[in-house]
Parts: sequence; C-alpha cells; structure tokens
Amino acid sequence: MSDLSRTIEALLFLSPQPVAVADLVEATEATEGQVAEAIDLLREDLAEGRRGVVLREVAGGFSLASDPASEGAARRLLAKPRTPPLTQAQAETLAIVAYLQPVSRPEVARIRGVSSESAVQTLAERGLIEESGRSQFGAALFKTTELFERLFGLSGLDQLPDPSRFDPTPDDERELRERLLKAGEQRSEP
Amino acid sequence: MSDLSRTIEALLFLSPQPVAVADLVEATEATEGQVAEAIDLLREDLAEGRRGVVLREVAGGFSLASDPASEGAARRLLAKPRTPPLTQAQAETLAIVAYLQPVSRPEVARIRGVSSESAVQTLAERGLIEESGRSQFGAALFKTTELFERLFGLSGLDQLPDPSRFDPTPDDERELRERLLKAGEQRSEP
Amino acid sequence: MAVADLDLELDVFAGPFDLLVAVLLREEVDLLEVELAEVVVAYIEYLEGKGELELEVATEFLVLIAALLELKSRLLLPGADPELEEMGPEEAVEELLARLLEYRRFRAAAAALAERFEAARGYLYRSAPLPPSLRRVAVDAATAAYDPDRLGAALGDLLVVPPPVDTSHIRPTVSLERRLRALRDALAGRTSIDFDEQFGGEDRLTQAVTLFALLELYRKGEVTWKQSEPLGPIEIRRQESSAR
Repeated sequence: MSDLSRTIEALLFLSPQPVAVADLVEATEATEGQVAEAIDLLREDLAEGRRGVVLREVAGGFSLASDPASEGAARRLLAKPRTPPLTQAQAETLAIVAYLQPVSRPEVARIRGVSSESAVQTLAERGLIEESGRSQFGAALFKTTELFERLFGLSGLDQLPDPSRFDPTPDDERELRERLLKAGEQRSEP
Repeated sequence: MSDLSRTIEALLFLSPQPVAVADLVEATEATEGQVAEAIDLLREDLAEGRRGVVLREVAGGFSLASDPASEGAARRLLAKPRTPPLTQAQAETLAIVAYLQPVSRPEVARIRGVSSESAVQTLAERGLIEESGRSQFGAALFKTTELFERLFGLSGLDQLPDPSRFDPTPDDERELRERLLKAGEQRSEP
Repeated sequence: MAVADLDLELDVFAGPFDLLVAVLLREEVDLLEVELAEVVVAYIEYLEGKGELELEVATEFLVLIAALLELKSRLLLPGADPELEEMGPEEAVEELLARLLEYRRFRAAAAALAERFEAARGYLYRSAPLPPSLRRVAVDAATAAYDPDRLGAALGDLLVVPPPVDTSHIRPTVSLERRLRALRDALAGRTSIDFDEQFGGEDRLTQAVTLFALLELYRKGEVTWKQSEPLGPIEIRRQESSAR
C-alpha cells in the first residue's frame, strides 16, 4: 500500500462525511492523478469481501463503510435497531423529490393525489430531504440531502436510474386509455 | 483475513469508543478464544506503517485510530469547520441543547414532538454538540461545544439571546423547560 | 360486483367505495386526504384480476371518480384555470390518464428507490467525534458563521402550543358490520324503533353508516322503514316474515 493510499485511508476514516477528490488533493498536497491512482489501489484493497471495511463512492466523494456482512454484529454491539424501511407514501414522496427537486409540497400532493405532509415531515426528520428555499408562491421547496445519497449508495444525483425506465410501457398506456375511453363511450350512449 | 477478523474490524471501525473483548464476544457470538485469535490477525494486518488505520489497545479494549503519519493531511482537511445552513430540525435541536443543556435525546424528542435522531447526529458530527455524561436513566446527555460558541460568535453561553425576546413571558430555565415540554407533548399527541 | 362493493383500504378510509363517496359528500372525510389514485389503482387491479370489463359498473365508477378528481383538483388548485370546469368526458379521460401515468411512473421509481435503500442498508458509516488534537484545530480555525438569533427564534417557535389537532376525519373505521349488528340488536324483541331515539346520540359518521346499514337490511328484506316528511323521524319496523 502506498503512503498516499494510507493517508487517504486515514482521512476517510476520520472524516464524518464523504470526501471529494478535490479535498483529498488539497489535504494530501498530491496531484489529482496521484490521488486517483491511490484511490484505485485503495478500492482494490477495500473491495467487498476483502476486509471489514469497504470503500464506497457516495454523495460526491469517497467514504468508508462497514461491510454488510457484519451488519448483525454491528447492530448488536451498538444496540442500534435496523432503520425502518420506507413506507409506500415515503418512498413515493422521496422519488418525487429526488427526480423533480427542488419541489414543493403542493406539487408532491398533486402528483400523488393526496396530501403528503406527514411523509414529507418524516423524511425531513430522517434527514433524507431538507428545505431549500421557497417557490415564487412562498411554498417551501424540498431537495434530497447528502445523507440520502449516502444511505442509497449513490455517488451523486446523476446516478439515479433514468426516469424513463419507469414510464409505463406503451402497451400499458394504450390499454389504460382504451379501457377508459370505452367506459366513456358507453356513458355517452344512452 | 478471517470472517471473524473482518467482522471485528468493522465493529471497531463503527464504534466511537474502544470495545472490550467481552463486548466483541457477545456481538460476534464467537468464543473468547476465537475473538483473541481474530484480534491477533488484525493486530498484524493493522500494525503501524501497514495501512492508514492502526489497531490500538487501550484501557477499555480495542479501537481503531488513524496513523499518526497522516496527521498533517488530516489537519488540512478537517481544520475548516463545515458550516452549511442549518435546517429547521437542526436549528430547533441546537436551540434546545443550547438553552437547556445538558439535555438528553429523548427530552429533545419530547420537546420537538418528533424523533430527532438525525439532527442530533449531524450536529454531533459537525462538532456543534457533544455527549456529556449520562442522565440518571442512562440516556446520553448533550451539551454545546466550544466550536459552537465560536461559530455563533458567542463569548459564552450567557450571550445567547434572551428567549423572552421571542416569547412574551420571561422565564427562568426551569420554567422554560417545563413550558417547552408541555408544548412538545401537545405536538406529539395526535 | 357493483361498484359500491369495491373494497378499499386507504390511509384514511377502509370500506366500500360507495360509502367513501357518501362520507366525502357529507364532509366526514377530507377529500384532500384521500388518495384517489389509490382508489383508481385498486379498481383497475380488480378489473385486471377479473379479466373482463363490466361496462355499466366501470362507467359508474368512472363518473364518480372523475367527479371526485375534478372536485379535488379544484381544492388543490384554488382559483385554477376556468377550463377545468368545462371539461368534457373525453378531456376528463385524457386528464385522468395523464395523471395515472404520471403517478405510475413515480410509483415505479419509488419501488426502485426502496429496493436500492434495502440493498444499501447493510453499509454502516462511522459517526465519531474527531480525535482531541484535530478538534482543537477546528475550534482555532472557526469564525462566526451563524446568527445566534436563529436559535432564539427556533426556541420561540417551540414554545408555541400548537392548536389541538382536528382528528375528527380519522374515524371512518366505523364498521358496517357492527352497525348492522347494532340495528338487529335494537330490533330484537321489538317490532319498531325510532332512528333518532336509538342512534341520535351517536356522532354523525356513525349515524351515516347506520343509515347505510339500514339500507342494507331493507334490501335483504329484514326491515322496512318510513319517514313521513323530510327531516322527520324515521321509524324502523321489523319485517315479521324475516326469520331472526
């Protein structure tokens, strides 16, 4: 392991947040190329299954995390209950904020067809979304946080899957439309 | 590296305090002999000069620490405190800790009417609050740090703005606490 | 199946669709709180399961849900464009379709996110204060960055006792079955009862569901009922022929 890799490992160990490459360059006083090389070495050393700690690229930087294999033991030691999974309402609200951010609560409500206050509040409490200014009409706007990217293993928002992946298929759409139209026609025929 | 060594490395990585062998035995559900053996392996792997992180044996047990060689870089990286704008949840949590310290997490949650885990954790990570002993019921107590005073430009805690400026009735701390708790219970009622 | 029997399990309401419409019109449940997309999805899933379309039922459903949607969109967008009010059936279909498609898209995205969350949940991050030597450096380098008034203001907000939360709309779990039983019990050993006398003390929703139950008993031939003038007393009579 090179000296630079060791230093970077130490920095990632100490830093409570993911560290961007630019900050590593500044702190280590090495070149960007050297840092990139050192990270590659580290990535190999800390690949999944090699040690207890793995290298993760999240939230615009690099961070160390414990290997999922040790999750059970870690929760026993730290007496930390497993974070509850997202409810359907929370997941939908989070998806809308993630893809449309910054987005206001009324906009979330419009898409979900239901007032989403409690989901928004819970997500904010869990630190997954946060306020980011106001819309022109004064509604609070929400965006996702760095913690969101960390907890979802995203190196950045551009790593979110392409939203077109979630478009209903043309077949689905045709079928829905036909079904609706059929019902509509039936209604206009006495 | 054995599975058990990997798990122990992960546990030491996650724990902010040194971990006693007995706790490692309990968390990993291995025998004491197996844990001792795994620690021996780790000690070799994490000997000074091998990686960025070293294994330390201290009074209370084992812990990981950054290699002293990286201290200069760590200073450069971490010397600048992070000061992103506070979210509403963070501001409320910080205000409660500042005015009522020392205060426990459950008390913060009762006053705010919602669980405040993520705000407490973020504030602690940014060095604005820190643990300071335990309540009589064993809950960790929090107080503000010196960094907090610096970042708010306060020469001391008595320089905090008088809460009566934001509320008509002036209160002493005890009454303030009671009123906050009462309001909080209303908030969490539904 | 009649559209009335479409069973719904929503956050704020559980019961048949018809009852939902009834309580909405009586303003027992806030329309803003009802996830209409879920209602539609439940219905479409029912249709998919069935594999055939009963046009009459579908039409009835569509008319009702379209009305609710329109009503709700007006509530959500106060003073929105007047075109909304002139919406014809075809436009309503397109509007409904667009909404359903958009909702489906985010529902799928939500599922993908939830899956991702699950996969990443095992990775735990370290949360520990800096070692003392580094903490010292951070303090030394710190300059004022926040306004202390922000803390005072945040504390002041917390001192405000919030108005008691109106939970009157979260009670629609009045069960039709239980109201059926209440009616039958009330009629046991008697030939007739007066609705107001018997149920006048109940809250509005319970009364509404009881009336619904009454209709059900009437349909089954267990009771007859009579109201000689609007808003007048309702007399419920046990059908002698019914075996009970």
